[in-house]
This record gives sequence, structure tokens and C-alpha cells, in this order.
Amino acid sequence: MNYSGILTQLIVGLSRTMILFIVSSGMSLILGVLRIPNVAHGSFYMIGAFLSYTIASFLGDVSYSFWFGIALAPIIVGLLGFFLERVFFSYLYEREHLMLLLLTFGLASVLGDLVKLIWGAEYRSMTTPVFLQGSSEFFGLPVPNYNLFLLFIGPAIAILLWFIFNKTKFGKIARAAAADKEMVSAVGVNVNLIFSLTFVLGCILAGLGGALVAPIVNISLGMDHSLIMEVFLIVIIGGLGNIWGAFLGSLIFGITQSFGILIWPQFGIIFPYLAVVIVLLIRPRGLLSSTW
Amino acid sequence: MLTVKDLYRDFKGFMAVNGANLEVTKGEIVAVIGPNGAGKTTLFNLITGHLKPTAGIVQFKGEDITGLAPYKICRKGISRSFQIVNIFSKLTVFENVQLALFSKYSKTFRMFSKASKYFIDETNSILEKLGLLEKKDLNSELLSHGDQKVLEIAIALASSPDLLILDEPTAGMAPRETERCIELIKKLSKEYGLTILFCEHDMKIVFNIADRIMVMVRGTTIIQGRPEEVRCNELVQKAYLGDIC
Amino acid sequence: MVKKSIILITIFTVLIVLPLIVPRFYVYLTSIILLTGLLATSLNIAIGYCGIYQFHHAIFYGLGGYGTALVITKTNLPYYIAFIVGPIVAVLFSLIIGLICMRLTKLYFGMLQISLGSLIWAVVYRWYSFTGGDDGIHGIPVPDFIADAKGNYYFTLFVVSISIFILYRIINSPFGKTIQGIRDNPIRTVSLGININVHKLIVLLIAGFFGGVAGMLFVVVDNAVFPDMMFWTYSLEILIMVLLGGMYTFWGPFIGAIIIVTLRTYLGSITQYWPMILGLILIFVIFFLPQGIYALIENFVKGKAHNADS
Amino acid sequence: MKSIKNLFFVLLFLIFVSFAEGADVIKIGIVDTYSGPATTFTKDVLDGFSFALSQINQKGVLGKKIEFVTRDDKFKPDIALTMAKELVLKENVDILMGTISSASALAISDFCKKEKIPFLVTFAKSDKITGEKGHRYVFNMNENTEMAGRAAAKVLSMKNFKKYWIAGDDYEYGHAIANSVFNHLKELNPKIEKLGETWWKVGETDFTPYITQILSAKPDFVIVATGGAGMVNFQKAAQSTGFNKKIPFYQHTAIELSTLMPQGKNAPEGVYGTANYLFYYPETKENKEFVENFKKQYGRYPKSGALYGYITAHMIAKAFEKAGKIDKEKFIDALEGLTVDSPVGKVEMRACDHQIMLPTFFGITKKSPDYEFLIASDIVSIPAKDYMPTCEEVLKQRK
Repeated sequence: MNYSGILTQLIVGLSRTMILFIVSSGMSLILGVLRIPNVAHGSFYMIGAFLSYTIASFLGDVSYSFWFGIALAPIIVGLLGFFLERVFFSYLYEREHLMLLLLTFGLASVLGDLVKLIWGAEYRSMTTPVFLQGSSEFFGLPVPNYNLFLLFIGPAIAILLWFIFNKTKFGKIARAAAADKEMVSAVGVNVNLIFSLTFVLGCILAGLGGALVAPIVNISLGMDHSLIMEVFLIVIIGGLGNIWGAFLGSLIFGITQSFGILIWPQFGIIFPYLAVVIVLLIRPRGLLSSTW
Repeated sequence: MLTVKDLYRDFKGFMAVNGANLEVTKGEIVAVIGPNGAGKTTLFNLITGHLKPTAGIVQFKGEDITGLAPYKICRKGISRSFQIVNIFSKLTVFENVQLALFSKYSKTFRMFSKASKYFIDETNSILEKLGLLEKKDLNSELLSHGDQKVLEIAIALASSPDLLILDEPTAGMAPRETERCIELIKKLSKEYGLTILFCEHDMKIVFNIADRIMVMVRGTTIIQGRPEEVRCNELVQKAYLGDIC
Repeated sequence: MVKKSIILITIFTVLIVLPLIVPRFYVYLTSIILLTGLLATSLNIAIGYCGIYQFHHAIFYGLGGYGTALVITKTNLPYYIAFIVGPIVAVLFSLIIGLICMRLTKLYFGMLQISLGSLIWAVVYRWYSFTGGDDGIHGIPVPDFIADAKGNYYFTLFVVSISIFILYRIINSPFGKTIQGIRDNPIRTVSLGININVHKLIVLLIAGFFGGVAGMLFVVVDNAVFPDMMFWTYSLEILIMVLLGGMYTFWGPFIGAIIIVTLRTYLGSITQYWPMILGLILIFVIFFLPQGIYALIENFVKGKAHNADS
Repeated sequence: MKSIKNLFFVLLFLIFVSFAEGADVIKIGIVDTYSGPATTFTKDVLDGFSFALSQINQKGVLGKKIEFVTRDDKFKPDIALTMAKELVLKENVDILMGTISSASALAISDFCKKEKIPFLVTFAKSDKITGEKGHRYVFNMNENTEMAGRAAAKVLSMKNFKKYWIAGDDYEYGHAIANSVFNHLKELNPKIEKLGETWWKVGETDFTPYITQILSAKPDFVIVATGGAGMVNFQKAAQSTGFNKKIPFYQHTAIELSTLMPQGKNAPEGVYGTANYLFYYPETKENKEFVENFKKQYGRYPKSGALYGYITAHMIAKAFEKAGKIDKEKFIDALEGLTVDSPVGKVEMRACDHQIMLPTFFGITKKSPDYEFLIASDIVSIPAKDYMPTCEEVLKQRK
């Protein structure tokens, strides 16, 4: 393959990495602040995708239906997350990680089947919004406009999150609570509220990832399982709770994946795992500092 | 028996232990006192190998043990209890002590013989010494806080150490339990000739049982001497005790 | 004590005569339950008795199965070698993964193990020419005397009984008590002069070995191996069995395996919503039965005995 | 005492009745994927099957009714095998059928060989099922990859493409289809050449990077071997990059309803495809009737799966009638060489390798004023005998 081919390959690969980043940044928040290894995160992502499909097809073929989907689906997912956090997680923070992990696995199983009950087992498919259809030429090769849009939105989310956690009061308290929960609650902050909000924010990011991925994939059952392990590994190699770590981890994961397939198609899928193992052998606690 | 020379420990620029010196001779009870955050627990961790010193030397029975792994230091004959309760909560009282004996006699890799047949008498006698014999089949997490602290001493004792290090043995105890604990420490020293190094907040206890006292402030040793020497030392009073001489 | 052995002997007798009285399907089901019980018990040695976050135990189950299956289908070596090779492959990988993960603890240990395990899974899943890829390997021949349902049932019963006996001895040995000490209080154990890393590694090898034995038995009973045997979701399912039965008890995981396998077989065939049921069971157990079912039974029996006394 | 005696007789009666009833039905066990994306196809098999059964059961088979039970294998061979065991050992089914997953089909096939139970594969397309791994007890009720490849090669060899590119799902189905098309094409037209290959992982959702790679190589024609959900995804990516307008490509089942309907009017035009069934072709009385009745009952157009299910039901009924009694070995003897009527004309179960003989339709996607989705145009019908491998070729693989 020539250089321009590799370059367009890279651009498209990077744009897909942005979806991974958005979902894993949410996971990273939840794992970093609340210490929950949330297997149900994939379910939120899947629900986000199904919701955005439903919203878009409810509104029909109008230009703004896609934006409604992108705006509404994450919010509904966030509300669902808030409900679950209050009903289940909030009672388990003092227990072992193991219990939280298993609880989220239980929730993921239930949510997966609920999606099946509501939307059925067949896959759904939606089209890209009209103004993002078609493609732009790069070195004589087409790159779809939607992928360019994703390339723009990924860093935007990263900067937004950085702003929230470094410049706002909520962010600063959340970071402090991540480091030392007792200390923060001792100075009179409602830590439970902070935890709740962080969880909701994480869910919103998962839902947003789902809504953004909906136009380019089959929206189907099982999209939660295929994603969750990747997201987990990204967060682990990036460093828990570190937004830029999630960004870096996504890049490593996405790039090793696309180029692994180019180099050795049969075993392409083992390259990202290999990258994860190598990273963890060198830096067992992730690339970037996990204590923010 | 134990000599600590110019020990330093640096936590990212914060000198938790900043030139500590300590001398413990055989058969003594030595107390380490100092205000909160003076570095007492860090000092103990440095001695027992749970932390590695930045600089300085720890000698035990004339041998340099600086920076050895904790389990190796233990095998040299130093045993310790911890500030927070540190027992094996899901094992019975009997098994807690027995476990220390497995380690002492290097039986921890025996896989196919029954654990319950090992060291019954020895375990019982240790429990009897410390007054826990009646509770030996209880799950240790069901014991009272005081009993748990005593059990911790029992575990430490089981490896028949030459030097026993106790980190705040009476912390969180009710007055009656405290009294019992003091008696116990005295008894261990007198009847079994054990060398004991401990740290403690309660000055009454310290002056009651210690043969010698070492005072630590901001990581540094101010003085080491007999109780009456320490009590009237000007530096100590200024830094810590206030006017009680 | 006497009571316990009476119960055990009764159960064992029932298991021995079982194939003579029930239809073939139940014999097959019991074989699966037995080997899954061994699998859950072997995981419990690591996670329940030593506190190691063995998140990807299914890997060793799968390796045991694939080791056995590949020796049978790709070589002309005698069967008993295949039956030994499976568990040995599991132990070897257990050693490698253990050495790599040992530097980390708790959640990080579990996550690194999952990523290493997923790597092995991915290789097995992709290597068509050697492992059969996502098809797995099926129609694996086994010697005639264990080929029919009864034969492989007795073989399974025999191997599982011996394995469980060995595991029981290990748990009640000085080594077993030591690893429980490591679980309860690693720092304290170190101060007793115990090298915890060596002990933990041995625990991983034991767990891996018996996980591999369970995988080997699966080949004997089902004449097949599949990559899904070592997918991470199955690891979590084994964890659920352990938790449901009771993590800090010896027989709990076995009971958990009985319940989950039975429910899966029956409910899985009448409803498509088995995952949801499993999820609901799990949530219920976490909130209302954290000690597991075995503890519940034990309390019930003790309570009755107590009432009878007074 | 008397009441106990009565109870005893009632029980005895109930047992008798249940046995009598047990003997009155022919029980068929279906193992298939009813969760996950594959449901799109398996639901049609099931509906086609029960649609045919409702006709058959009106008069019965040998005075008995045909009943069926279903089990979900979740597209996993291990679950499929467990379910098959349960159906045979516990439910005592007479015949097994189903599976869209080739891995499941092969796993169940091995088990059925051991247990001597007839197994009718309804949607799995591996040619190993009746080829390399074929045996007396397994029948394939739909086309296989080898057949699909030969059919496509036959039509493509008449076109003027020289430089080919091969791409597909990196698993058995993908490789099998792609190799079959290309190898037979090479046989029919030795002048063609292969520029290169691209393989992606199964479940790949975004094909844009691969499409850009292929575009930069500038082949004349691309053979794309994707299955299941990949069909729609690839076509979407082709549409958004304008791939179909630059280089024509072939996908097996590209013209099928299951691929085209979800995309609505947005599907790419000009894609070459093959399919076993199109509800609007052939325009015969039988087909129109079938479509009309099916649509009345299920509210949608039948797809290939419905045809497979329909044929399977009629094959089973007719074979039992021919056998004259409920006997598994006699059933197999009867099924070999059996012919039934279907919406696509007469179809035959080939006796030598237990492979059903179906016609294949070739066409090119095109917008249609009559429907809300694209349909096939320029349809060419290829009869079974023109593209199936010969008995000798198949049996040689078995050894």
C-alpha cells in the first residue's frame, strides 16, 4: 500500500478511536473516583445507541433528528445511571471491589436482556445525518465526513472533561474525593452527591459514545460485550481516572488494532492485547498517574 | 541487642525519620515516645523491613539487617504487633497462634497433613500465658477489641522472638483492658525475659513500665535515657510534655 | 464430625448408583455438574482461601480442555498422556501468568490477568489450523470404556472425588492455614516470616492444575472443546457460582455450581432470558446473601441443633 | 383407602394417556440462534417452517401431528451441543434441525452421528457439513459456500473484469466463499488475476479503512465475502465512500431482502449479488401464493430463511409418509432423492451427499418505484445442476 493509503487509513482509524475514547473516559471516571470496575458500562453504551436510533426514527427524516438523538440519548442514559447508582451502588461502596464487579456484571446481564425485550433481537441500522453524508478527498482517497466529524468531537470532549475536572468546583472536589473520601466528607462536603454525579457523568459519556457510533455500525445486542473488555484495558493502561490516560490508551489500542490487521491479518486482534501486556509490564499502574 | 544508627527516611522530600538513633539491650523494656507524626511508626517499619531506609544502619545482634525483606528480619528474631488490629480475622484464635508456629518451624509448605495435629501443646501454652485459652475456638473477628490486641501479642510471641516490637499496644482499649495489657507486658518481660520495644501515647503507662525511654520529635531522636532523666530533660519538656517535672 | 461424614458417604453412595436408576440425560447432567463443581472449587482455593483476584480462571479450564483435545486429535500418543497433558498445560500457563501478575495486587492483578487471558483466548480463537478457531474441536474420540454416558460419568466421578479430597486436605493443612492467613492479613503474615509471593504462586498453580483437570473432564464428557470455555464472561460465571455457594467455605462453590448448572440447563431451555435471571440471582445474592447459600444451610442446621438442645 | 386406590387409577390413566399422546406426534427439536443479530435470519426459518406445518398438520402425517420445540444456542457451538443433547436425551425428539452457525452445525452433526439421529441443517453454510464432515445422518437444507461460489463464478466469468481484489470476514465462511468464487472463476477464465486480499475481523463494524485500501489498489472488481451483519455494514460504508460508483463489487446475498431492507432507499446501487430466494422472482403462481399467505400471517415478506424452513417441513412430512412409519433409518432412506414442490419450483434432496438442490438467482441492486427499499434487477436464474459440485467431488472429500 502507498503512503497516502496509510495516511487515510490512519485518519479513519483515529476517528474510530475517538468513540473508544469517549466511552472509556466515562469508565475511567467511574473507576477512578468511585472505584467501580463497571461491566455495565458497555450496556449504557448499547442503550445509548438504541435510544438514538429510536429517537431519530421517531422524528423521521428531518435534519435535526440526529442532533436530538445525540442530545437526548445520553441524558436518558444518565438518568438511568442515576437511578441505578442510588438503588444499587450506593449501598456497596464499603464492600470489596469484587462485589462491585459482580454487581455490575449482574446489571449488565439484566440490562442486556431488557434491551432485547424492548427493541427485539434483530439488529437496527440508521443513516448518517444528511449534512455529514458523503466524503472528502484526502490525497485522492475518500474519507467519510462522519469520520472527520468524530475526529473533531473526540478532542472536544477531552478538553471539556479536562475543564470540568480542573476548573470547576465539582471537578476539584471529585478529584479530592477520589484521593481520600474520608477527608473530603470530613470537611462537610456531600461525598455521596459527588459520587452520584460522577457516575451519571460516566454514564452520559457511555450513552454519548453509543449515540455517536450508531450511524456507522449495526445497532445490535452484543455490542456491549464486544466493547467492554477493550474499554477496560484502555482505562487500565491509561491509568485509572486520568482523562488523558484514557485518550492515550485509546490511541494505543486503536492504532495497534488497525495496523495489526494490516501486518498480520489472522492474528490482528491479538496486537492490542499484546500492547496492553507490554505497557503493564513496564508500568504496572498505567501510563499516566492514576491519582490525577 | 538492637542498634539504630542515624536512620533517615525520605517521603518525597518529607523527612519522616530524620536521623534517629536507638539502642536496646537484652531484657529491657524500651519505649519510644513523641508527638503525633513524630515518625514512631515509620521508625518501627524501618526496623522490621516494611519500609526501606533512605540512609542509616539497623543492626540486630551485631548483624546488619538494614533493608532486608520483612519475612527475613522476622526469621532473625524480631516480631511485631501493629497499631491497628492486625490479626487473621477469619481464622480461630487457636489457628491465629498456630499459624505463627507453622512459620517458626517452617511447616508452611506442608500440604497433605492435617493442620489441626500440629503444635497443639505449644499453642495452648501461649494462649494460656495470655489468658485466651478459653476463647481458643472462637472466630477471632468475634473477639473484643482488647482481646484482639492481646491475640496480636500472642501471635507475635509465638515466633519466640528475641525482640518484640509493639506499636501502641493499648490504643483504643478500655481502661480495664489497658491495665490488663500493662500487666501482661510486665509479665512477659519479667517471667520470660523478653526484650520489648514499644511506642505509646499514654505517658502514665510509659513511665510505669519502661526501663528506658527514647524521645522522638519531627523524626529526630532528642534523647534516650532512664525515665527520670527523660522526665526532667528541658528539651523534652519544651517539645512535648509540658511542665511536669 | 460424624454427622458430616455420614452425609458425605450417603451422597457418594447415591452418586455411585445414580446411573443405574436415572435416564441418560441426568447422568450426563450430573457429570457436567461434577466437573463444574471441581472448577468452582479450584477457583475458590485462589479467590476464597488466598484472596487472590483470579478474575480469569476459565483460561485454565480451557487450556486443560484444549491440551487434552489437541493431544488426542493431533498425535498418536496414548490417551492417558492426553489426560495428563491437559492439566499440565494449564499449570504451565498458570506459572507464566502468575509470575507476570505477581507484582500487582487486587484489582490490578485481576485486570492484568484478564488481559493476558484474553490474549490466550484471542490466539485460540484465531488459530484455525491448530485449535479449530471459533468452531472449536468436536467429535473427539475417547477410549471405549469411558465413551458412553455411564463410562464417562464414573470416570468423572472418580477424578472429581480424588481431586476434591486432595483440595480438602490442602485447605486443612498447614499450607492451607497459611494461605488463609495471607488472605486475611498479608502484612501480618509477612511479619511472621512467611514469604507470601511463593505461597501465592503455589496457590495459583494448584488452582490452575485443578481448573485444567476440570477442562480435561469436559473433553471426556462432551467430546468437544470450544473457545467460549475460556471467554471472560465464563470466568465471571464461575465467580458467581463461588459467591452464590459461599466464598469462605469449602463446599459452597460446589453447591453454587450445582445450582447454576441445573438452572442454566432447565431455564436456558425454556427461556431466552437466562442471562437476566442469572443477573437477578446475582444481585439478590450480593445484597441479601453475601455469605452464600452454604452458610445459610449451615446456620439453619446449627439453629435446629441449638433449638433441639435447649 | 378407597380414595388412594382411585388416585392410583387416575395416575395410571394419566400415564397411559401421556404415552398415547407421545406416540401421536412426531417431535422435532430445533436448535438455532434466537438472540443476537442472527435472529434476522433464523426467525424466517422458524416462521417458514411453522407456516408449512400449519398446512401439513391439517391432514397430519401417518395420522400424527408434527410438533416442534425450539432451543436458543446464542450463536455458540457449546450451547448448541448442550441443547441438542438435552433435546435428544431428555425430550426424545425424533429429528433435530436448525443452526445458522456452522460451528454449531458441525458440533451437533458429530453428536447426531454418534446418536444416530437425523439432523437437518437449515441455514449454516459451511461446505464441510455435507462435504468433509458429511455422514448418513446429516442433511443440508440450504446452499453452501462452495455452491454459492460456483454460482457467482459462473455469472462473473461472462463479464469483462480482469483485475480482481478479494476481501472479507476473516473466518471460515468468508474465506470459503471468497476462495470458492475466485478459484472457480480462474478455472472458467484463466486470464483473470488477483491484485490482493483484505481481511477484517469478524464483527468489524466500520469498513471505511479497508475500502480506502482497496480503492488505492484500483482493481476492476472486488469480491466481498461478508456474512450476517457485515453485509449491511459494508454496503453502508460503500455508500458513504461512493465505493460502489467507482468499483463494482460482488457480495453473496447482497440482493437479499435481509441486506437491503434495513437500509431503505440509502442502499448502494449496482452491487452484484446472489440469493436463493427473492419474493418478487420468479413471478410464478406458487411463489405469489406463498408470499401472499406468508405476508398475511406474519405481516412481512418472506426471505431465504422462510424458503428453507418451508422446504424442510415439507421434506420431513413427505419422507415420513414415504417411509410409512416413524423410524429414523427408514426416514433417512426415504429422504434421499426426495422431491418436493416449493415457491421456487421442484427441489430435490440429492441422495449421494444429502445436499438440497436449489436454484440460485443472480442480480444487481437497483432502486424500485414499487418498494421502499432496493431490489435486484437483471435477474439470472441458475438451476442447481449447473453449479453444484458433482457427487464424486463431494464424496472425495469425505475419505
